Amino acid sequence: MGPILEIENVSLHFGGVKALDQVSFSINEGEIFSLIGPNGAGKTSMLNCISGLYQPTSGSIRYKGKDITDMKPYERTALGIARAFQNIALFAHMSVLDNIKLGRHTLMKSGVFSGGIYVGKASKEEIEHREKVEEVIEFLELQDIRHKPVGTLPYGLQKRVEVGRALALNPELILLDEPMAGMNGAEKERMSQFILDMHEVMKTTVVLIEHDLGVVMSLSHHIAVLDFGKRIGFGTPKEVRENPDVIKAYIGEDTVIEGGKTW
Amino acid sequence: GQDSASPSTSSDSSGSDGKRTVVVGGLYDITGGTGDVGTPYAEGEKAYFEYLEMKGGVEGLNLKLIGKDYAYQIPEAQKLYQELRDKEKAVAILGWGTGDTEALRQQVASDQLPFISASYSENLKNIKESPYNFLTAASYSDQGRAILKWIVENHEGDNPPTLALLYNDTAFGRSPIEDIKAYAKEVGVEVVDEQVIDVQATEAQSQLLNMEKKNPDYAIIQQTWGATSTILRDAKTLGIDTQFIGLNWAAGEGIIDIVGADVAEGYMGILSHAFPYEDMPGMAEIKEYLDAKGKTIDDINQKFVQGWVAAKIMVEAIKIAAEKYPDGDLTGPQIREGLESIQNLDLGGLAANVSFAPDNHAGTEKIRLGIVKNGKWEPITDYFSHND
Amino acid sequence: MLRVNNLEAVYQKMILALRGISLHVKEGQIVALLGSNGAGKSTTLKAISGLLAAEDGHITDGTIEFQGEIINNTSPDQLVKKGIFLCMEGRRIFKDLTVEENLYAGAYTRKDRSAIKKDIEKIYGYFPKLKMLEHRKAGYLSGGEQQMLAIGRGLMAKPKLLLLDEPSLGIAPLLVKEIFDNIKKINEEEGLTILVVEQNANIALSIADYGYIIENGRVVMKGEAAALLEDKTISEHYLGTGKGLKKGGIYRRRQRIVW
Amino acid sequence: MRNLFVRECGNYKTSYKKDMKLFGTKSEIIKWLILLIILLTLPLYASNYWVGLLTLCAISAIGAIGLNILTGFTGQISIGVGAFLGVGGYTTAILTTTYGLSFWISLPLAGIVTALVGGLFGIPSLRLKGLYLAIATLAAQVIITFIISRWDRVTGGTAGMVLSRPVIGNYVLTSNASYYYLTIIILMLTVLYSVNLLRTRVGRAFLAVRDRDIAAQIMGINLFYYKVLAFIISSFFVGIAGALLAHYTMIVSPELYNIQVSIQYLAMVLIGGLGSILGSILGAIFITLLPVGLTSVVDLLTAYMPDLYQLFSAFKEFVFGLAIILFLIFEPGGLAHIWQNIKNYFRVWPFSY
Amino acid sequence: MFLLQMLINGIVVGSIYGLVALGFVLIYRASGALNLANGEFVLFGPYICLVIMTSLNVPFLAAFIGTLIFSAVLGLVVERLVIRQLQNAPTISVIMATLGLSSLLAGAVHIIWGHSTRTFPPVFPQTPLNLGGIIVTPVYLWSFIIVVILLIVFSIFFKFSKIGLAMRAVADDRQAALSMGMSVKFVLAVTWMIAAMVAGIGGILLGNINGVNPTMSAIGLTVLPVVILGGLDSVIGAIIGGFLIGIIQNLAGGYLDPLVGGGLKDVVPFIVVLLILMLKPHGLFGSRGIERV
Ligand SMILES: Nc1ncnc2c1ncn2[C@@H]1O[C@H](COP(=O)(O)OP(=O)(O)OP(=O)(O)O)[C@@H](O)[C@H]1O
Ligand SMILES: Nc1ncnc2c1ncn2[C@@H]1O[C@H](COP(=O)(O)OP(=O)(O)OP(=O)(O)O)[C@@H](O)[C@H]1O
Ligand SMILES: [Mg+2]
Ligand SMILES: [Mg+2]
Repeated sequence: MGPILEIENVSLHFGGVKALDQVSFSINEGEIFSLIGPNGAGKTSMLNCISGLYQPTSGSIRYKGKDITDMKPYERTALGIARAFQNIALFAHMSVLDNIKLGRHTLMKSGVFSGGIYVGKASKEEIEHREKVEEVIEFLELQDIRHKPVGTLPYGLQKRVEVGRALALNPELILLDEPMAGMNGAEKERMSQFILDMHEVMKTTVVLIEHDLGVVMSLSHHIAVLDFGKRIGFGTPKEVRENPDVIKAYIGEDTVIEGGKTW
Repeated sequence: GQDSASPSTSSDSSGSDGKRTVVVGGLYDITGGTGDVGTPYAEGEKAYFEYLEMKGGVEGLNLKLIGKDYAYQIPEAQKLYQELRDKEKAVAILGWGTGDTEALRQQVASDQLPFISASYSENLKNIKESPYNFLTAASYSDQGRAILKWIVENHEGDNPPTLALLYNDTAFGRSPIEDIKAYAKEVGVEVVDEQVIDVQATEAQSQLLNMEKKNPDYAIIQQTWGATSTILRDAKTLGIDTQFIGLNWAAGEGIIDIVGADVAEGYMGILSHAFPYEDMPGMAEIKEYLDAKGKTIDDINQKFVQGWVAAKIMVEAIKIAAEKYPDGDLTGPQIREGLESIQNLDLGGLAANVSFAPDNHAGTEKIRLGIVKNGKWEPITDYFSHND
Repeated sequence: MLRVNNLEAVYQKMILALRGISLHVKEGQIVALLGSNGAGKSTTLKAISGLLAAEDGHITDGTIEFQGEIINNTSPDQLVKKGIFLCMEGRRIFKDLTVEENLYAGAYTRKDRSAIKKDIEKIYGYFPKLKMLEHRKAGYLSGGEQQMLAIGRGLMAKPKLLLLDEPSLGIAPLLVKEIFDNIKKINEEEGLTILVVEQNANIALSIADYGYIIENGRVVMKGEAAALLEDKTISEHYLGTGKGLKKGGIYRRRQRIVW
Repeated sequence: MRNLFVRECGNYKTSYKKDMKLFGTKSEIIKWLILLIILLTLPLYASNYWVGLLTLCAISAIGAIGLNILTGFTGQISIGVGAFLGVGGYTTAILTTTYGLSFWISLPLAGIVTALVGGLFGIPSLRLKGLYLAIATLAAQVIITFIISRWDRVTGGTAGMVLSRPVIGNYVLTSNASYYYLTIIILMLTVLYSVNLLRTRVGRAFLAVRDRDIAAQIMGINLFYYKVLAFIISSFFVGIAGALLAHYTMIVSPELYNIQVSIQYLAMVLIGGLGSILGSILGAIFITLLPVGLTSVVDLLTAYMPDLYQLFSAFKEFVFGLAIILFLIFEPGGLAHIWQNIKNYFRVWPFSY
Repeated sequence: MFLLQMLINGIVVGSIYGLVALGFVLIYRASGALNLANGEFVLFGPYICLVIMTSLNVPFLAAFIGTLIFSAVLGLVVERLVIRQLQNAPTISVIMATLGLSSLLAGAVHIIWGHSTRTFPPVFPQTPLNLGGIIVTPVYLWSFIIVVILLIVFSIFFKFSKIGLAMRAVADDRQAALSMGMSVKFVLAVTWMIAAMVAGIGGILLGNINGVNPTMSAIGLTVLPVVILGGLDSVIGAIIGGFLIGIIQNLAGGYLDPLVGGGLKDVVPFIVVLLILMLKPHGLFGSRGIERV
């Protein structure tokens, strides 16, 4: 399968800070792709460029062959790019159900008139999409908490709801920024399974940022490594693991990499 | 539902003493933007009703004034008006400002409640549009015309007199402007400048500097005390020698208090009503009332007199109506008839005598002009009008 | 030094988050607090540092004793003065303040103003990245950089008891190791007592003297750190062997039909 | 989100359709029917005065719902409602008086014109947020009233314009009762519309924009569109309220629409409960009737101590402020929350502890 | 000359705006809220000053200091009884509470001092100063001097004091500030005290210009354009914003009013502010809200 996303010479500067410096890589359709690197390397910034929150200083981003560099964030969402954030960005006062329903915003149609009148079109649509939302809820095993306001949930569950919200979009490309931060081994395994399911069952392309190398190595097909905004490594897990630059900057000489046990 | 348009009072409003109850509603500004003058005015109105009661009341009537503070918030005035009309069963209203009087004009017409307010807007003279509004003093336009007449008669110098108009951007402020300009043209006074100065202004230098460029001989001020004081003080600061003349709300004791005798010296103004310290026959009643209350004329001011006079005129009308219609409850239209039959009511010099007629709701066109001398207002004319 | 007895806490008068937790932290120790999501770890730390009220939470039963004194109802600022400092979950750095100002904020209750400057340099020594970002507004830092700042801020306070809530969150592996090494060093050199909440049980237990595991607001297991590390149920649950799930280097997909 | 009609209890729903119904249970339907009957028969037993007051409450409620859509649901504070009421009022005044249009046509037009003006002043929301936006709406207030008072030829300037009551066939809605019916029906339509809107796609987007605009963008929500849309919908209702008010009081003048009015409306939604339709209604009633209640107290006191009238009037202002503060301190969730608590209390009543 | 006079007028008038705006900025910095009762705080100052002057028969300066003390107490009481109770409430509730407060304080002023205008005995020299053809009233000159002094004092204060840092931290994240050992109560109390004092000073100056009367509190709303022009959280912004609005008003009054028939003085600031905000959404000196994901 060909590339779904092509990053070409993307740079991003904030004043004097070069958060990204001439970064290029491409992501194949249907794969699990990981982005790793030390803190402040520019991983989140890269996701922000892909989802349109930041405008690259130079370079271009192509999605399915189409240049999306200048598109607005919501336009990219409509193309099927979804995202879960590093710092949880849920709507704290809304229920889990409503949060996930929001993910379906672009797929729904009701507007000012039909929504206000409700009977007829809008209600049919609400019910239809409610079914889809329930599927996501079931997939991520969130049944018990569907009516709870997300603000009161523990950190780990909130992370899961966020993934759910992104999934509800029926995305072709899903960007996950440290979805397993703050989880223990068992929980990480569960999240890994969800990601695998996304990949295998839903055929979604997954871009993953994660510091747990065990998880990264066992999940990903390809990995890009950033440091100080520059791409210092790229390839399969094996290639990356053996790349001396990567070892020096990120992995460390004597690190044992094993599922959930990275130290 | 009931017919809200009927202002008639409920059937058994006459008390056990066989007297007919007549409720007059009052709308006051006590805590609002014009509270400084609204409070003594309201006191004057209430005082007159108390005075009446002291003197044994009106034969066969149980007269009551029920007044409420609307804080110069017009929506609030509308609410209170409904309350007066529906709950208190008022058959006539003593109102206050221009904004609320205008806002209620249509309503009082359809409710048929006679309405006397402290606003002397020329609009209210129009019987067709405002069939239930009455003016107890010369309208702002007539005040302006009278000033113009005085200017024409007293102007010294070779060139024709020039005039500026200073007002604020409210219904009150703008009310007389067009009329004054029209009349000025008629009598040959040139209006060389107009300046809008906000009611709350604490400085008006740009406006006064602009005015100074035109160097008018006179400037008419249609403002309340605050902005008037600002104008006088800044004019003094800038050394402007135009003769300022205020309409009735821009005159009064407050100005002198605020800017000080020094700055106020020489300022002229319309005296629509008498000052308590003036020796007028009409003051006797007020003094009697104050004595009974253990107060003196130092406790009241011109606005008190103004309120007193408004109440007195309303009561006069009620008396006439009560005589003419001895049976049943008094209604708004009957009181209107009463008002319309008032002829040359002598107010003992507290204000110009008033007369109304079915085709004339402007009680008078007469005013006096006064000037500040040694920290005190002194009349320089007797009651006169531009028609004299 | 710190003794928590049978602590119960509720949020919004109805959500019972702690159901009788008891802990004991001895002077000079590092104690690890483990447990899955929603177990009540953060709530325990918030209760100790008096910050529950800010989230509409209350202690309903039990006591917290610090150096022999009951501190249940002491206000947070008093507690900091007494020497208890919490590095809150989720970084909570001051976005609009610069990195340096954030560090100064950490030293807010300290009296020895002259030593502060020196200590800031020391923090920069631990986290060279922060030195580079000294005058940047903290809100613009990356997730991991913010986490470093949060820890640095905690050290600036020079507390007697430092409470750390998931210090490794979002930190790159090399640095995690460094941070924990540093924590151990500070503990040993300066005798700082530390109560640390971690998801990365391995690393937490490796530096800790003692560990507690809580679930559903209760302590379900406790013991010497070394012993816990060896415990089988623990490694299955909290360390995540990953072994049973692996299949050819890739996690086995759950066997269930979806969509 | 506090929702007017959704009752969160443990009853088991068999389908999503049922789960999403406005009036779930039979007893709920009966309850709402009773309320409806009470509202519709009110003029039969309430005094004329009260019918008048309730009309004002209903008009304010329409405006407050409008403002709540903007402020409560979308998180954009507006201090310009007063002026938008004015736009509605003046539009209908001009259309009916100058152009002789029927009230029934001019009413929706007033809403539409206000919506457009509101949308225009919503454009700064592209860049402004929070209090900066709030003060920008204050600018709308100042600019609009300035234009109204200066556009003499069309608006009659500071003197204002006179309107008449609406007519159905040959029947003029002069009486308080007839006008009450008009406003209460429009209020009901407003409530129904907004409750529905807010529980569907657009409403969720509004909430998302309010809570976290960046995340909302990533959910595919066009921030600018929804922010301006909120201004438009909100202003539409405010415009309708303005038009209703204008025909009720039969006059429009610039002084009627000052900043105090804006602030009062803000008070309504805050006291009532941000983001609650029911709250908007309760808030409108509270802010409209509190001064009335206080006036009665003042009247009562004055009857005994007539000389202290001035003092009592000032006291009214004092107590008004105090009431608001006490409210916020003891019930930050607003009236809607109190209502919820009362309901909860009675639902489990025999068994409550 | 005309232009110069307008400019100078703008600056001196603007200095009072700046002073009142400063009150807003202080509260905003510590709590992120707009203090809608600021106008009433302004109102209390001159009344108290007058009471002290007339009842105790002390010179102006003593009364001035007495007023500052009273204002501080007022600020403290307000913080204690109202703001502190809302510690965990959303900002908008705090704003609403200040609105209630404004009504309450206005009511109190009406109850205590009635409605009539009171005037100060001449404190500042009455004769206008003539600075080479430009005429300035001494009161305004004084307010200009005071504003400049306050500007310097506050800049130093925020730069170097711990409280200054704590204030910003508290506004940023209250819970985190608590965890630093900052007493939110103390910080808020100090802020409200200072804000009330600043407002009191502004009020006394205003009172010396045109007497005191309850309508004076309107200045609270009048200066809102100033506050956002400068930036809600910027001390220097408040003051420069004050000057700018003063100048804009006077220039509009001087040059545009004659063209449109007047009345622009109060509208133009809003139009200008609206335009500037479109370019600088956080005012000229306000700090940009940071939003990272
Ligand atoms: N809006 C911004 N303004 C200024 N600097 C920024 C901004 N966004 C990011 N940066 C800087 O860019 C660099 C890269 O940040 P980014 O968030 O992409 O890192 P990251 O790789 O995601 O790190 P982490 O693993 O810690 O989350 C950091 O040094 C950060 O301070
Ligand atoms: N502010 C709050 N309001 C209501 N409930 C809360 C609040 N904070 C936490 N809770 C609840 O209290 C329980 C314990 O939460 P706590 O945050 O202490 O868990 P934790 O062990 O720290 O989890 P994690 O590892 O995800 O951080 C959870 O069930 C959570 O839903
Ligand atoms: Mg990141
Ligand atoms: Mg936690």
